[in-house]
Amino acid sequence: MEAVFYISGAIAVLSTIGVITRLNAVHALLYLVVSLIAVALVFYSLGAPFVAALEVIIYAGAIIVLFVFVIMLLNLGPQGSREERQWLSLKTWVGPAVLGVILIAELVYTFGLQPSHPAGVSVVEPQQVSIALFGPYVLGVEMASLLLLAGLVGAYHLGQRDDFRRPAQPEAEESKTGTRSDYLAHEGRALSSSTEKGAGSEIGPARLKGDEQ
Amino acid sequence: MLQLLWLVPALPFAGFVLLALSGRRLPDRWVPFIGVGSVGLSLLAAVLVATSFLAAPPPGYAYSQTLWTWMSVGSFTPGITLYLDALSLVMVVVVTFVGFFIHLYSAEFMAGGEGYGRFFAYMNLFVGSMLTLVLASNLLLLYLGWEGVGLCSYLLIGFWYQDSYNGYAARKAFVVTRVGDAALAIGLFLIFNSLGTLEIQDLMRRAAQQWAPGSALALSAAALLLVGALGKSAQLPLQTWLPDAMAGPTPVSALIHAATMVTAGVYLIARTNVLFALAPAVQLAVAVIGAVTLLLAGFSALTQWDIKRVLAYSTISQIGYMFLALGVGAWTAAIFHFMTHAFFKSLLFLAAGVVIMSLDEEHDMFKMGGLRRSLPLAFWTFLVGAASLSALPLVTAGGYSKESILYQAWAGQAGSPWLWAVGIAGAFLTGMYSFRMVFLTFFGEMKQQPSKKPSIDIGIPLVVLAALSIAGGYIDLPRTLGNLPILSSFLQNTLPPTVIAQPAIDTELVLGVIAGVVPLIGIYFAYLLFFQRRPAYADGPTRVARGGPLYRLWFAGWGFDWLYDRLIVRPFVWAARADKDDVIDSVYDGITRLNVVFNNLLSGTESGRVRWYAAGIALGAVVVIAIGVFA
Amino acid sequence: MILPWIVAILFIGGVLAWVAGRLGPQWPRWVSMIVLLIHLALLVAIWAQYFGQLTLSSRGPWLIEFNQPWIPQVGISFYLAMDGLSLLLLLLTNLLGIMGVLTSWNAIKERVGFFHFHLLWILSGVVGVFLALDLFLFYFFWEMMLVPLYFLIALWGHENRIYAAIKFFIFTQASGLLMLLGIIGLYFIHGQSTGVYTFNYNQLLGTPLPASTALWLMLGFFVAFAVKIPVVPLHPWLPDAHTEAPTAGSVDLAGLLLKVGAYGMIRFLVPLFPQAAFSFAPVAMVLGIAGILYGAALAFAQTDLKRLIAYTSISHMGFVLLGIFAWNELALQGAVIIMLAHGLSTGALFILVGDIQERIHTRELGRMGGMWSTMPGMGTAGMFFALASLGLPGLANFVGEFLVLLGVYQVNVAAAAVATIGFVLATVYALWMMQRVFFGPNREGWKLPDVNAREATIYAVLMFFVLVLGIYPQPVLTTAKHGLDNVQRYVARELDGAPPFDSSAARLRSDNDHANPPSSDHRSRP
Amino acid sequence: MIAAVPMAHGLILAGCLFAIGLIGVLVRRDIIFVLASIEIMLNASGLAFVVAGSRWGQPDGQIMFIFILTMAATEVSVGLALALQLHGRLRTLDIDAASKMRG
Repeated sequence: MEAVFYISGAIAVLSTIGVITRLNAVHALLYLVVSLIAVALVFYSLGAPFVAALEVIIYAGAIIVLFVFVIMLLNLGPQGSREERQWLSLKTWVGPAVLGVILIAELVYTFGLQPSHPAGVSVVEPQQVSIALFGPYVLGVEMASLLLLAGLVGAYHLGQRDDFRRPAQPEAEESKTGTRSDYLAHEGRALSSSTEKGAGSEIGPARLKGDEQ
Repeated sequence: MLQLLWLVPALPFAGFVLLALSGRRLPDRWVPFIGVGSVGLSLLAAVLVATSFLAAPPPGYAYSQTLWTWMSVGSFTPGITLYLDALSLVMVVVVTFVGFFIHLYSAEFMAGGEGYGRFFAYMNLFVGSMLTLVLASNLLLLYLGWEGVGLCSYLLIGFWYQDSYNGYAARKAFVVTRVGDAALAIGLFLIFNSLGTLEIQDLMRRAAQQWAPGSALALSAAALLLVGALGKSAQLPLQTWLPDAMAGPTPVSALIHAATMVTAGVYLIARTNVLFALAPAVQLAVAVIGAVTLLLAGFSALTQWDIKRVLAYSTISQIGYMFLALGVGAWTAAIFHFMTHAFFKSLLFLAAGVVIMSLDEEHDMFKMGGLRRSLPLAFWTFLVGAASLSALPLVTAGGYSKESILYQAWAGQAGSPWLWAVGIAGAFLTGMYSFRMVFLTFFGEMKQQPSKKPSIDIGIPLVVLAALSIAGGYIDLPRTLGNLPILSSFLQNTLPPTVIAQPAIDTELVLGVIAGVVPLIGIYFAYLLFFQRRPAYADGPTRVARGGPLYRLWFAGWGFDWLYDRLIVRPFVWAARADKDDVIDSVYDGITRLNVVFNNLLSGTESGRVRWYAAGIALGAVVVIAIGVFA
Repeated sequence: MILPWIVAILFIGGVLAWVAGRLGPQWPRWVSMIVLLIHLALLVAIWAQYFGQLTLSSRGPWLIEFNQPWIPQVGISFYLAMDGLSLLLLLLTNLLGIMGVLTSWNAIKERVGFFHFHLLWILSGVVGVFLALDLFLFYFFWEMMLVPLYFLIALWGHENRIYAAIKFFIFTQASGLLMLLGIIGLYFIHGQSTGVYTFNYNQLLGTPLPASTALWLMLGFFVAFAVKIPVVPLHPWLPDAHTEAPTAGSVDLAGLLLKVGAYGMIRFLVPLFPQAAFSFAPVAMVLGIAGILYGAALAFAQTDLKRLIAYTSISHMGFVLLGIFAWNELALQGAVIIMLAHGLSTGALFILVGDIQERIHTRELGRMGGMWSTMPGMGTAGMFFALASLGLPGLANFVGEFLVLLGVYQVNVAAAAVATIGFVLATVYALWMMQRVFFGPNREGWKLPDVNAREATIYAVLMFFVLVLGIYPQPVLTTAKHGLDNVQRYVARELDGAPPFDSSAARLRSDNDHANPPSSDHRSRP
Repeated sequence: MIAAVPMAHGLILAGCLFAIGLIGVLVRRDIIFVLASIEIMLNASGLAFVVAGSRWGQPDGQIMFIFILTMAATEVSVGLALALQLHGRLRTLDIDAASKMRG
């Protein structure tokens, strides 16, 4: 059983490295799925079958699919990865990599301090998990449901794609198809006009704000 | 009648209050009635009190009247108490007498000018303060009078306030005297701290018991009182303000800067004579300062072209004689000289005032001349005054008082031939500059035609003071000339008698003769230099410009003004102006600017990029773990 | 029961004035005037009633007490008490309050109600500070008087009022927090050592404190009071606050807020930490002298008239600091007299500057000069108060300064000698001010209306009080003696081993033990 | 099927995955990759919980994993919705483009 743990662990590490190094988003996601399945195997090897199943079903199944769905929605096409290439020069890797290595070294050092106790000795049956889940943690479950509801509403609202589904519609001042700089300029104009308006409307005692240097 | 004592200072104060409150509403016609009247009534009250005092002298030859307790805090309970004894009686009578005549004179002299009421208000306040000073029974009340007269001298010097030079002269006078007053105040603290009281009579008794002669306390107390006296009586080194004080109207110079205020220092030393007797070193210092001052002032007087500045330096010189007398322990002689000086010096000032008024405010003697016939009254009274100033023997009052000082400077127990020699040199100089003044203004050809003639109001004071300048000396004839020491015997009830080392009649005679002859030599020199050889210069300033360096040094009052300006005034003004915006304030501004700099630095880290923040968090995590694990 | 009313009247008066502001500009002025007059009547009634009791040696420490538990769990009580010292300062508060209202009668035109609301709340805060004997209540009033003054300066001030208001607020607030630390520190130490957790002044008095903590707590208090006095290094807020405040504001600022610092030192700082205060005394005296000389030198250098007068009050209050830390009867009485005299004379000078500014709309000394010819009335008033501020004998300031220096001389000769130089410097700046404003040629050709009836009454009243305090200060001295005696008794009790130079306090304690008959040497009063 | 793997190894594995996810977040500028890396980090922390739970043989670790799972799910949904908005407004997926909120 330890072999399963170590092999799937190694696979998980390699595939996650693959995820962050791929230029193409879909390739990265596929690597991610491999990594999640490897982690599920690790769970299984540690005697947590229920969680392993969950990992595969929800994590790999639902979340990654969601990713793919969004990528499809954005239909970036090849020009996406071309952008990636000029962003990912070797130079950008150095800083975070050093940080990551230091972090790993620290964790390894800390975990190596105490005499480590064997894990995964006993299998935790899904039944035990579900009893605990709806026993002392019932409040947690309710909270999780609330969280999901919030996520649902949030995603639904933010997902409204009304403004860019109708590109041809001439908005009064909103220049939809302008480049990023137009947008900033437009934003800038809106922002400054509001401050003049703000100063104009003498709400507080005129002398307090009026000639404050 | 002694109960009327409180009226003497109260009347002038009442006059001041009346004039101050009425302000401009009172027509000018009525102002002199209040102004002169109040001092006149005060004189009347003083005479009444004096006669009843002399007729039936109260026990202990002193009368004390308490009006109310000024303040009582623990053991410090000074009261507003008036103390009348022989010394203060003489002072009161002289002050009120001379004050009255000067007020009479200025009623006409100042008429028509702007601020007529204000002038008399200040003059009355001055007389009131001077009388408080003289009648004070404790040093704190004396200090009140002391500062009061200083204030009035400031107000009156700066009377014509439109000209900012007058303001400068007034400020200079008040600040320099204030330096002396600060020293006097410290003296008061010392005396109260060690003797427990400020009542003059009590503190003198306790000082005699508790302080050993020459002890540190006695020396420092006497020294502080001396510095106070120097400030007020314009002696070295605090004499620079008096010549500039001539910027005030002439009656002011006559009353304040000749007769009364400047002698306040003499009165203080005479009043607290026990303290000075307990500190022989300081008493010697008084004599030496007096001697040096009379010499320096004599030389300076020789070179002035402004008639009033000559008289100012001459006042400094004559007070130098009084200090010399006090220094050698000739207390009564000093007071006698104060009295005669009050008469002839105020006479000289008033006569000079007439000359100035009639020549349309002309002060420069070199521009005057030949006024003998056109201003006869002024000429004769001026001549009498000058004679008395230069101490002509036998005839003038000044002669008797100065002769007694010179004799006691030689023969006195604390006196020495050196002091006498300086005194004689001073007498020579006095003779010279006083008659230089007479010859320049009244003799030679007339350069300006006098426009106004003095009226009766001005005439009376001149004549009365002239009479007193002559007759004033007869009340204290020395042994060699009639032996009639009325004044000194009267004063001996308060002031200790002068100790004569070896009283020998012949030395007194010889000294008397020398003291009589020397001024005549001085006058002869003046005759040679200023009568026969008419000065070629059109006006004073060119005479000074052409004079030698010594001449210019003397003209500038031996350079004290220049020295103080460089030493104290300029550094202080520069330092204050440099620090105008308060360097400590800039420290706090610095802190706020530092704040803004940090703000800019930190706001730079807010780059708005998510990955920058994530990197920050990661770095933080790494550091925390490192600390947690390794530290 | 009267004490809470004394605080509440002004409090409610403020609200009334604000409400009255709706009706018209005249109303708030009359409302605040009436409220202040009632307040004055109350105080005078108290003084008359208790004056006889002041001199009795068997008098209790407080004239009137009012103690009501407020938050018992924490030991905070609404504890007000009045003794001679606070009675005098209350009278000064009231008088300057009335002067403030009178002087801004038609100077303040817009939002008059709101102005008087702030004015009266400042006064009620100050009155509260002078009466509060519960440290928490003291701090409450301390903060309460701060905020309205900030708004007074910020809303009705002159050119760069915002800067001045904020600077004033930060200085006072920061130092106030230090005092709060001191209070809380004392509270807990007292609680631990005696088990009783209370802010009551009487109980906190005897707290045994280790020397170092006592010093730190005392420094907390000292900084707060030093900022208010102001002591030299902490003074920069004063000139700005004064120059920018409206006349009534600067009259109250100069007259009252500066006194709160000095009162705090006399009432709280030295009695609560006697040992620490005396070990700190030499430093405080040096700061006092520095204040006197530095304030005077800077006053001379200013070109803005109001700023000049602001620096003079730094110089005057240097004497007060000197007097407090000399801590013998003479110096303390002198400090109290200077507090009153400074309130009156400097308050009057500020009113004068306000009136001049109303006429010529500037405070620049360069543009003034020769104003005596057009305004002799104003000139005489200016001369009178300039002479008072330079310490002319016969006027109030001299009595105070002389007593302080007399007291300080007994403790430290050098300090008294150097401080006396302050007399000379005071003369320099006072006469310099007179020369630049009233004397000299009338270069700008000012043709100005002289003092009108309202201004004349203000000056006349203030002149009367300065003169009476200068010539016959005895009633004030006896009242102050009542307050100072019990403060000195507290300190003496704690310093049984009285340090050498505090002889007078120890001697005082021995006086009061055997009840001395009313001292016989009181001369017969006319 | 007792694996008897020492807990430390499990935790080290979780640590490595976490660090790699962190590097991903810091390096990649495309919002999709950032979200993916965040998913990796969440998964790694879940792993750590499960390892701990299995070490004590208690179900708590797994319950925590379930909670992490739900949180990750909602987070992704909201994250991706934001990505869509970002793409709509700024016509790009570069996360640095949205740096309007700066000092």
